[in-house]
Amino acid sequence: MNVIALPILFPLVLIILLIFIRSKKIAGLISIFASLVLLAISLYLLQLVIKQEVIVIQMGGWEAPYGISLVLDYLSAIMLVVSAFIILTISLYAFRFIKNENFGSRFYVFFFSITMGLNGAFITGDVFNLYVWFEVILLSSFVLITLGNRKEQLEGGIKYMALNLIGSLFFLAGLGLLYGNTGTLNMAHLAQILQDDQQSLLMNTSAMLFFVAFGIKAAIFPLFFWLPSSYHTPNISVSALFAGLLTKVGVYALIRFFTLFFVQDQVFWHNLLLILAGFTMVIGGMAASTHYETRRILSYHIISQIGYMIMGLGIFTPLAIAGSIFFTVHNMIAKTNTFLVAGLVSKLKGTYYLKNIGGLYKENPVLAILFIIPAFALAGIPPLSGFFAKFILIKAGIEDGHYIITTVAILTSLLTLYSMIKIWNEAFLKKQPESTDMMLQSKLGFLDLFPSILLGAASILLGLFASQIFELTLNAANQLINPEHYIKTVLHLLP
Amino acid sequence: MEGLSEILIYSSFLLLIIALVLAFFRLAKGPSVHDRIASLDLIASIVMGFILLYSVLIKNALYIDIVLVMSLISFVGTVAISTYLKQKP
Amino acid sequence: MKILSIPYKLLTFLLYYLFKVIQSNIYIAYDILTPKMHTNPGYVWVPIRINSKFGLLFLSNLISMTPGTLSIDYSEKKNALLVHYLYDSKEHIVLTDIERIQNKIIALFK
Amino acid sequence: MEILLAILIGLLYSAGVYLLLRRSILKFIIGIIFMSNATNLLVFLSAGIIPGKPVFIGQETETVLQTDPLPQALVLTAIVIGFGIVVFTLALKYKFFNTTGTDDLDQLKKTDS
Amino acid sequence: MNSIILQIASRYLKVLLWSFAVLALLRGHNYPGGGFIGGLLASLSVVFTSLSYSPQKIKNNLRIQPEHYIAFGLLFVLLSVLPGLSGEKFLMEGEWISLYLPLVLTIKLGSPLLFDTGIFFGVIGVVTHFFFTLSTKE
Amino acid sequence: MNILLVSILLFFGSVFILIASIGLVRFKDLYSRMHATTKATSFGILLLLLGISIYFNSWNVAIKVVLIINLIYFTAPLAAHSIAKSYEDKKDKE
Repeated sequence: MNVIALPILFPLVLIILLIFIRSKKIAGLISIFASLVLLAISLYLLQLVIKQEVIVIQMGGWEAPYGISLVLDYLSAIMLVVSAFIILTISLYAFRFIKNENFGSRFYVFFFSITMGLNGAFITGDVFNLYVWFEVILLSSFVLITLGNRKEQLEGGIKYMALNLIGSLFFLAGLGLLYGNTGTLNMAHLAQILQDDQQSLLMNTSAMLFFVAFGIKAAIFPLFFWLPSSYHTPNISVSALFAGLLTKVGVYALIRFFTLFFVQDQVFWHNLLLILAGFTMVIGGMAASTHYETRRILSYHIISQIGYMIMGLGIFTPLAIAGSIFFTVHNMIAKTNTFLVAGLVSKLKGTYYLKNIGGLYKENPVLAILFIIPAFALAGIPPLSGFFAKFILIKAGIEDGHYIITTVAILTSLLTLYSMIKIWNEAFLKKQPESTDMMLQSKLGFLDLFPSILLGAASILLGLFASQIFELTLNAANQLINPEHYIKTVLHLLP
Repeated sequence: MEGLSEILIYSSFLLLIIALVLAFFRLAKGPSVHDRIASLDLIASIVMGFILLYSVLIKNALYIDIVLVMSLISFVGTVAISTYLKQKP
Repeated sequence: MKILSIPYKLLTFLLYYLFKVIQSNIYIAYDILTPKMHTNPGYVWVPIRINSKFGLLFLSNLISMTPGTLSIDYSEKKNALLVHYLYDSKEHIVLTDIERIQNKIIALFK
Repeated sequence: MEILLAILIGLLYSAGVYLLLRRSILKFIIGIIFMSNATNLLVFLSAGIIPGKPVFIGQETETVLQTDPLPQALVLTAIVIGFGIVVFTLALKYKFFNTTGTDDLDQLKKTDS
Repeated sequence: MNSIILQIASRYLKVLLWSFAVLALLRGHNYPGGGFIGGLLASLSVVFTSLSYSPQKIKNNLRIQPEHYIAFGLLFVLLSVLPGLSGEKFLMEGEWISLYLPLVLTIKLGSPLLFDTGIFFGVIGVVTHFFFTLSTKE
Repeated sequence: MNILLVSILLFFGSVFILIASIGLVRFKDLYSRMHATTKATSFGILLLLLGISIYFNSWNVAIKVVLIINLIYFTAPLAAHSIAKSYEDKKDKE
């Protein structure tokens, strides 16, 4: 059973190994190989979960409410697999493109420490342990965002630091109140206690503190300002990593907390979540359509897409939660892909400003196709993954009678389509502006395009095998909505 | 006999509190930064005295280790701050 | 015989140190607690005859702990310690006092 | 004792928030330190305080009513993490000051808009 | 600070601080102390030495780089986890060997001590790394 | 009798720390203040530690007490020296 700790232990081994390796090339090769192994481990774990539903180990042999427990259920396993896949593609991408930077093999060390933090956050079953993993992610992302020491990076790093530190303080305060009220921090035990507990004011305070903390991490509507002003500063591989994985951890924690144990005051919380989801979608989409820098447009898009995931949580039917998980999976893949393609475009043209780019369709049609797959997936064009994700969410919204948010979601997808078409028009169809004709790198090899091809193939496959994936996410959603089995397995109450 | 010693111990707490107030006075007033460092050093010693007296009061020798570490840390801190002051013009 | 003499020397030295410490404390307590100030501070360079580095450290610490003197700086060029004194005594009294301590330390490290 | 500590926590939070609203980055970091100390105290207080014996497993085995030791362990971890984060932010601020020569949060406009 | 007296003192204080650090590490399981405090004390010795000479000089003459200290620390943490992985045991369950030193103190060696040692080295690495980045120029 | 001796030692230790504090406030210049703080404080702590070691009356405590006394008498003059030296250098620069 101890095998479920491997997603944490394996990156730890890699960190130790990579500290001693100076050569970028060797470090890159090791990281590619290691992320393949990580993907294999995650797939094996998903297989195990499909067989056994919930797997638990107790750290140090202490029984559940007292010790830290690591729990693997459907949601965790799905997130593990997707994040391992994204880590594989980014390490492929970084192997090609990080060699010109001045920061040596340091990138890979923190890359794997962020991986360790993510995997730890996905499989832990203890609130304080989740806090620790969040801080691991936070510290390594600080280092990654300022790696290279350029001026804008330091500035973006300070902005990123400021709000995220306050977020983790909120997390810690909420945790203190939660412990003071219930006397336990094990998630399953908390769920058991809070199920039959009457609604008290302090409980809502604690839930609100957690909501603000995770909201900052996930960049929900009033708390998202750190994201667009910091995500476009670092190296594009780091940006892609953050865009694909970091905000989703916040979403994961929100889903976990608000389905497992903050379920008493459903009317208030679900209305709040729906309203904020609507605002997040609309404002992110509108801000994205006003900008002309690719990374900035994509950063605002992240915010806009977070709204959909929160919307699924707000509707709170099995179908909606399944849609939310599906959307998260699709979004992680497509979002990373758009960032990677933007990086490739800037490799060709030397800039991210759309006004200075043009004529890429004629120069490099393969790149154009690679861009159009995730862009249409994000906008929700039928055969691709985004369509099914949005379709499930909208269907769940209509079934449950939330017409306003459904309308907003549909309108926002038009906004997304508009800004994607804007990028397409400006970068690919328009003629190259005369003034800024600087060709840095005229050709992209197959290896440069390979990570995007992988991700694009994944988007298409998600669309083609949508029914199987949907079944998986529906299982996860059912497990989340009816957590009795989870609670009993963790607390050893099963016969 | 017991009463007298108890009075003595409690009054030594009082003395230390007065000493703390005086040291804070110098910390606030101190014309130069070096005066402030000296008073901080003294405050560390006063706190060490508090810990020792408290360990007598609750009859537990566990707190002596804290004094051991604290004397070291206050020393290195003093040296660090004075070094820093020397670097800055 | 030599081995036996070291602990003896160390013991006498420690007693001397303790005596100096108590003496200096009484001086300073008297000075602080009486309303009238007797202080009239000044500086003096004290030449050093000790070769060993540990002896130098010892001497500087001891000077700081004896009544009315505080070692401030060591200059390699002059091979001398800058000593600050508190009382209105003649400089040569401070010098002879420190000279006595130096002799003791030299005897200890022989 | 609990009330005293609660008042202290409130004071620390208000001082921290005040410092967060200043323009200097260094003051911002000091504000973060204040708030993280207040939060640590809050977690520490969440188990209540039972004065008397410190929570150490010693030779004496009689069961006395002790304060719940778990929040203290949590606070210990949180302090360590906070220490690392504060050190990192200070290093970041130092580097930022070296490259730009400014300590003013209002000057940080390059990455916005 | 170019004080020769402090430089002489740092040589003796180094020995003292390292021995205290190891002592704090060893007694840390049941008494106040442990890896974090021991690591802080040990890094204090590096800090004090480099303050009394000059940080730049000490940084150039370091035998083990701070990052390698961190790596060693993580390695020890990993080693403390491994005994649980092998058999039927739970992850990170303590394995104990009692060791009676001829002195008064008896030391119980176990995998939690290994974990503590990992924290010890990690803290040394982190503190010295940040100290040198803050006190030296590139 | 024992406890009385202990409390007297503790009392006088605090008195010496208080004296150091008064000296810090009363003296006119930095060096004089340093005289007060180094000597009186370390002596005060010495008396407190002596009281503690008599009170607990065990080897374990006595060893620690001897260690702390040595440490304080080793470090207090050095701390004073470092403050005084940095002050001196600063004065020279001006």
